Amino acid sequence: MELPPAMTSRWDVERFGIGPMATPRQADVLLVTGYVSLKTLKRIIRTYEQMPEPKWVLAFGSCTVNGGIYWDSYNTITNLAEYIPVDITVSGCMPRPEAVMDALQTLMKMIQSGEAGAYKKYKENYEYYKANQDRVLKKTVPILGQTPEMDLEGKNEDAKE
Amino acid sequence: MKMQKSDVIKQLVDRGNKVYDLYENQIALEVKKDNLLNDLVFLRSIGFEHLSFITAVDFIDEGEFEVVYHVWSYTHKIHILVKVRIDRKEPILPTVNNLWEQAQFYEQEVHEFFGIKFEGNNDLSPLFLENWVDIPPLRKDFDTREFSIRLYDAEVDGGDI
Amino acid sequence: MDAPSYMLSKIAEKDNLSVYELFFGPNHPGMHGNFGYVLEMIGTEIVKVRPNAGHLHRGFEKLMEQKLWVQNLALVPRICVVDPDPNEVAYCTAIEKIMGVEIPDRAKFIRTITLEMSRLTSFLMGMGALVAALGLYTPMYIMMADRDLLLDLFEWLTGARIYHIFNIPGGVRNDLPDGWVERLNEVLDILEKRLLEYDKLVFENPIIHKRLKGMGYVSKEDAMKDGITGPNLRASGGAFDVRVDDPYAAYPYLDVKVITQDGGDALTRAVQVRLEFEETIKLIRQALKEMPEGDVRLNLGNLSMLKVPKGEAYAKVESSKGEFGYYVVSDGGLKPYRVGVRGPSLPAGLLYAQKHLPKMKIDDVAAWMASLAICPPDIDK
Amino acid sequence: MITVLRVFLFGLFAIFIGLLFMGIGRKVIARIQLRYGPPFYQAFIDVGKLFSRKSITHNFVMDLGMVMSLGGLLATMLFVPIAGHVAIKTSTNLIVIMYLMAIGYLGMAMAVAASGNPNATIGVSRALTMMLGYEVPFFTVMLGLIIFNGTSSLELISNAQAGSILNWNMIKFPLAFIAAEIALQAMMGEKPFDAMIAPAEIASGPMVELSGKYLGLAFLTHAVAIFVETAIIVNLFMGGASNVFTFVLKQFEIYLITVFIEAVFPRFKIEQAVKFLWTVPMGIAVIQLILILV
Amino acid sequence: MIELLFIPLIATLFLAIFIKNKKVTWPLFLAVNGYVLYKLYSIYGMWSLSNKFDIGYEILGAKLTLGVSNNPIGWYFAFFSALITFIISIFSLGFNQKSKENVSVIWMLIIFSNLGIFFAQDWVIFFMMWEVMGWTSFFAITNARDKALDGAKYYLALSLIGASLMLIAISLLGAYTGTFAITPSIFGLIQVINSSNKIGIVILLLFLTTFLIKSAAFPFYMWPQKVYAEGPEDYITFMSSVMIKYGIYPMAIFIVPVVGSIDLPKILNTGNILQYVIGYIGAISAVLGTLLAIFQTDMKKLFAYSSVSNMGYILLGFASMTIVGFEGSLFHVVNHMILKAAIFLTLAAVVFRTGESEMHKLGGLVYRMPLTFMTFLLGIIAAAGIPPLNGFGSKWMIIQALMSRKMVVFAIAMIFASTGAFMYLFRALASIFLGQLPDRYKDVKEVPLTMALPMLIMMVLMLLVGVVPGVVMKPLTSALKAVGYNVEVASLTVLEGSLKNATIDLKIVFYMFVAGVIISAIMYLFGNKSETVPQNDNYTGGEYPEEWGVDADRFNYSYAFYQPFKEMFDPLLEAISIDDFFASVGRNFEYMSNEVQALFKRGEGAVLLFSIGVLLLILGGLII
Repeated sequence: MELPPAMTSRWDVERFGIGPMATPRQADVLLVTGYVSLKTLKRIIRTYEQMPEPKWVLAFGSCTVNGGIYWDSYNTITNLAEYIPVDITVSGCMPRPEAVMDALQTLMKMIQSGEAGAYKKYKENYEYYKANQDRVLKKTVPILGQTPEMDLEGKNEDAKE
Repeated sequence: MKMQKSDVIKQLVDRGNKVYDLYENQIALEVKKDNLLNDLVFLRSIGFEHLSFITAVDFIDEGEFEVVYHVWSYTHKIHILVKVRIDRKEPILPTVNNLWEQAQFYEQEVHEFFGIKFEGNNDLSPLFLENWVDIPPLRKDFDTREFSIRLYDAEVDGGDI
Repeated sequence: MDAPSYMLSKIAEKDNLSVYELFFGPNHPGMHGNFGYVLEMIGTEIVKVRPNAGHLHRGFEKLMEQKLWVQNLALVPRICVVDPDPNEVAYCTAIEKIMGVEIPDRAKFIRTITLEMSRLTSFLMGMGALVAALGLYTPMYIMMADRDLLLDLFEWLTGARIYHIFNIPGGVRNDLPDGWVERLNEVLDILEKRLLEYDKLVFENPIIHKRLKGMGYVSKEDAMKDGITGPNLRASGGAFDVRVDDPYAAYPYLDVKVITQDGGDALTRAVQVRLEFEETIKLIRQALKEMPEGDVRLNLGNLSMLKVPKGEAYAKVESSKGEFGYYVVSDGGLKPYRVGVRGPSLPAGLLYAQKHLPKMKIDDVAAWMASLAICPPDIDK
Repeated sequence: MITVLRVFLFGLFAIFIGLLFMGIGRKVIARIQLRYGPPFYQAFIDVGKLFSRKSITHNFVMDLGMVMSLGGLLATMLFVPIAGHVAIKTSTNLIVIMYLMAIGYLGMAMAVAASGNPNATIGVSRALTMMLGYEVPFFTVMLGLIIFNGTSSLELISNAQAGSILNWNMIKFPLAFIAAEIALQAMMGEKPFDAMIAPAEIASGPMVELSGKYLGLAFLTHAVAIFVETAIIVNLFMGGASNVFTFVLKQFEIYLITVFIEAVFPRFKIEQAVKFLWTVPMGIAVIQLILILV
Repeated sequence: MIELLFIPLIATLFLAIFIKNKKVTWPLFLAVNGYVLYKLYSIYGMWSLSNKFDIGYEILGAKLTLGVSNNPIGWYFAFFSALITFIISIFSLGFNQKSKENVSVIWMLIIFSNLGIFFAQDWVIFFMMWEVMGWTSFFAITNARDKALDGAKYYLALSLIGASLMLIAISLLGAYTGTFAITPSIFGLIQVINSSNKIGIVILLLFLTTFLIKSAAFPFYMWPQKVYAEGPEDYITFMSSVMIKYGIYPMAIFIVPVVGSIDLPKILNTGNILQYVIGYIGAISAVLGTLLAIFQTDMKKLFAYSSVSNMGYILLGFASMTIVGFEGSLFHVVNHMILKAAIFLTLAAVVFRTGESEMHKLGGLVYRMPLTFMTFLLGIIAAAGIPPLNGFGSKWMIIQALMSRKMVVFAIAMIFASTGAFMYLFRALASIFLGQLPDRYKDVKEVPLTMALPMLIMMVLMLLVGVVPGVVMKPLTSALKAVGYNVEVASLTVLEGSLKNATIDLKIVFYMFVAGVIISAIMYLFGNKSETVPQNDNYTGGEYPEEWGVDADRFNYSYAFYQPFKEMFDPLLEAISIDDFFASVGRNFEYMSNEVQALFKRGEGAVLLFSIGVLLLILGGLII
């Protein structure tokens, strides 16, 4: 939510040559802004995999580091770095536009110095990331060990359709 | 034609319902499951045409769900909480989506989060969650902390404590 | 317009190959927030829409059951980020209703001022989103910058730009700082002047008129029946405003003018927002003038150990998008037993998507969303 | 050998000027929007970055199409006289220029349609519709000038305006100039005629699947297109120029007008755009044409 | 001279006899075709060749002389049409490899009547050959596909109207000018018209109508799409590239000289009414054909309308009544032959492999049929009139001519049509070859060699004529010179326009294009390497299409491609639809055509042999 101000007249990240792109194909940096619900995670992974290399991930807000205020929510993951490699994180909930700009500039410096190369990790440890992703996205048994007491048929109609 | 709150209460009491006068402009009405549709139709006919939303409360100690229909009258300027209690083991209610079209989505939501079924509603597919295999999350016996810790390796309070 | 669509859907029935699907969101430049519509299309015309909500579902209602009454104050503004203060006020009002306490008058006025400022920020964002959806970026950028003027004031007042957590059960956290009121007046002057520029750029622009006229028509009867509230309802002619009809905070003391129009289409809704923007500025001015001196909060003891008596209450407020309601059930403990949240966007975002989008062109989806001020987080919760 | 070198230099010059214009244009827009804006050389950085990235293609048509697209526009560029200079001595025929330009667009359209993304195809379908929209008024304007000058050679039309500023077609045929300006706005795909790339509607349309060097080539194509289109207008209406510097300056003036319009207009829907183009600029152009004929 | 016609006819007879044995017919067919082409090539320049047969009989006071002669414009048409027909027929042999029908007989007959039309010296032979061609077409269309009957009936109805009108016109011409020979009749008709005899105009209009019907110009633009929709693809390739020009040839040799020379009341100081009539018919055909092509969903229909539009260009060139426009039109005839043949061959290849001609059911075929794709690509670039391929030169000349005559309405119509052409051409490209490949076409293969070879030849021809237009323009200009027009023989690569300083060297255009592509290719190679991803890996807003039940078919935008644009034109198109009128005419002819069809069905071979025999007798008489 602080992203629009960061892009617009007051802070204007475009003066550093940073601009939003419409599709993952054109993007260098994936900004994960805030909490990531399971449904979103699934889309983030697809989006991330569609980006051409080299690519970087900027995790935005505390929620992507340890769950933040939503750490105990049943639908948000706690640590984004378990699922996709994160280059740089910005703490705060939500971080101020200055923090976003700072992070982007730090990322640019890191790219120049060659520090930021998390996308290589994704290739190398693909199994690890995939296992983590599948664990949360493709679960088939209840996590809390109880069987649902009522039939929940038709629950995933949309997904199967 | 604006009715006073007392008139409304009187009318409702005359129909044999329990009415609680909560606050200025707000009353609660307890109805029987079998009477639910009749009463809602009656309320609509006397001007309570705005359905704010439908929600449910899980009274686990009493073994009951309470489904609350929030209706508001533009003319009388009174908000009524229409409450209906149902057995937790057999949570079935008639659908009201032919009274209010948007009830479709509220019913889907309540079904998704509480497992309450609405008879006559053909589409109770999940609206928000994907691939959900545990018990409906808003029930009191679902422990979201435990769930989050087990599935997402969440640390208590984000590991701060 | 009806005949070709009808023919197209006939063809579609006969031959399903000619239908294709477009994924409008969740990751789409025209989508504000994380929301999706799966559009079945023929040509550039939509024939069927499948809403795809839930990307922002964080389980607020469950989380609130886990946390103390006052801890939840940190959660509630996050339900609708664009317009956070109504959440806080609604939640606090519900608690106050159950506790049966009346907050000091000055607190009411300060609440009102924050609410109306929040409304301004939300309107700016909403107008910005609408014009950006139509490709008009210049006013959008300027609106966002103007929004920052208000956010700075919020920061001064509360310490945070977005999540203020300023309204607490029993009043507000602190009194207005010195010089704040003067600055607010200056900002309001700036905004009023800017409004004339927006008029030139946006509301008098013939292309905007061409694009929005007749799009997404909602009749008064439908809006009332289907739970459309706020400016959208008033743009269709429904004279319903929670501030007047079920007043809270300091609204009983102020002259809230309910503006209604009877166009019911996207253009009317855009103009409605602009008119209410002006009205809101007037309202803040009036509140500033009539604000009494006095305490700004009740002493409710140690707030973190706040116990709310057994009971239930539904508190609704008029947010910038419509009726925002909190249904709070307390069992007398340290934590809420149940909190139900009524977001204003659900009827528009889900129901009216299915009513309006078919027969519409792909060109209009983003503008339609923005014109109905659909805010996905409060649908998903 | 010298010819080959000349051709390359002309091509690179067009790319350079086009990218420079794009960069300055972004800066100007930023200033209109009360922003600081990117540095004027940002477009060069962007293109450099895009070319250094890995890119994603769907099949060979994407490669073929993008190369064809830039190639077509560069070829067009070689026909446009720049301050009286042309890469190879040839007739600078307006019709040839208009047709050659089309191959660039066709290449681009082909490349993006090959990705198989409906968004891209919608964008292309809009772009082609728009093309029909602006070509007709623009050609009508050209027709007037061609009939007036009795030649379809851009160079001769440009030379005929030499001398004082009063000889400029811009002054002699103001209506034609206005019509051409509006058509140019559409030709450049700037607002209010940018329905083909509308990000909020079809996720930037044709660009949706372009990545890395493909996007870079698209950028360069756009840069050359800016150069060619402004150069045509300068030759048609502002009498060319005696030296390259003045010429580029005039081109920049034309580009600036489009940037100003771009900044304060929302976009038309495609059918509204075509209707507009076929009524307002077409009407103006026809009036001008009748005035010339009578 | 006469043997040029005689040999194909005899060959037809032999082919008909050995119809069951492809091992005999194919070599024979190829050999005779080779002979015809060689013979045509060798008689170039020998304009005095002719065979005349005076039967000493007078009809309506005019002496009936039958004869064939090597007239220059006829040669130009004959040579290129024979060449293209030959290439198409090779393709057709491959196309029909599996079917039992032996198409070589029909192709031979077509080649024969083709030559007959273009070398006819008088209207009687011309009419006979015209009719042979018409009936052969009907036979060829219905022979392969029963479904094609409706379209064929419609076509037959129109043909019969045309033929009757032409018969009347010929009779009147004979009666008023005293001759049936084509060239003398031109002067005769001019005299008749200039002597303020209304009948002269009537004759002219009757002829014009007949020719317009054949060339599918407005208002007779409906028949191609009806015929092409169901007709056999190989044969409609011939129809749309060669046969549609049969109306153009007599216009070029008869109507244009007459209209150009008569002295009618002038309008706008520049031309006469008839010139503008032809012009408006051309302009309307061009614009309407384009619009209708844009809105088609069937690829064959789309290109049928494209042909209508191209006929419009040719008429516009005639209407300009300048030598550049005339040259341009005749040049466009050959260009259109080549490019339309190329395009239709690829369409036939697509239908051959997929059995589908609705564009929205196709898609992504570039993955499976790259050669076909390349041919099609070059074809549409040529059809769009983009240099350096062949469609450009002729269009450019026509526009030049229109501009030099200040025919602004026609020029704008022409630009509208040729810009609109990008729309439908690209739409076909995108829908058939680009986009997502549906699962059911996963196993489609490239076409076999017999079909690939003609496509390759077509590609070469398009590029050759595009870069070196002289290969067509030289014979054309010398033919025109031989006929008596005041032209200079064109050089190999340079085209002359009619405006000041309007000379264009297509060689240089080609070099520049190559230069542009080289620079751009250097840029491309300069970039980092790319990675090929599967076709379904697309931007979908992050969604997984397969989870929403979206397969390749449901992720392809190709139906209702220009919907917003179409909605603008819907009221207009409804208003001008004259389809209904001709449909009712067609119904009236239905009974008759049923009879005719029954005739064919009962004894196809017998009728064929009978007609060949009659023709043999006539031609034999000519030789003796």
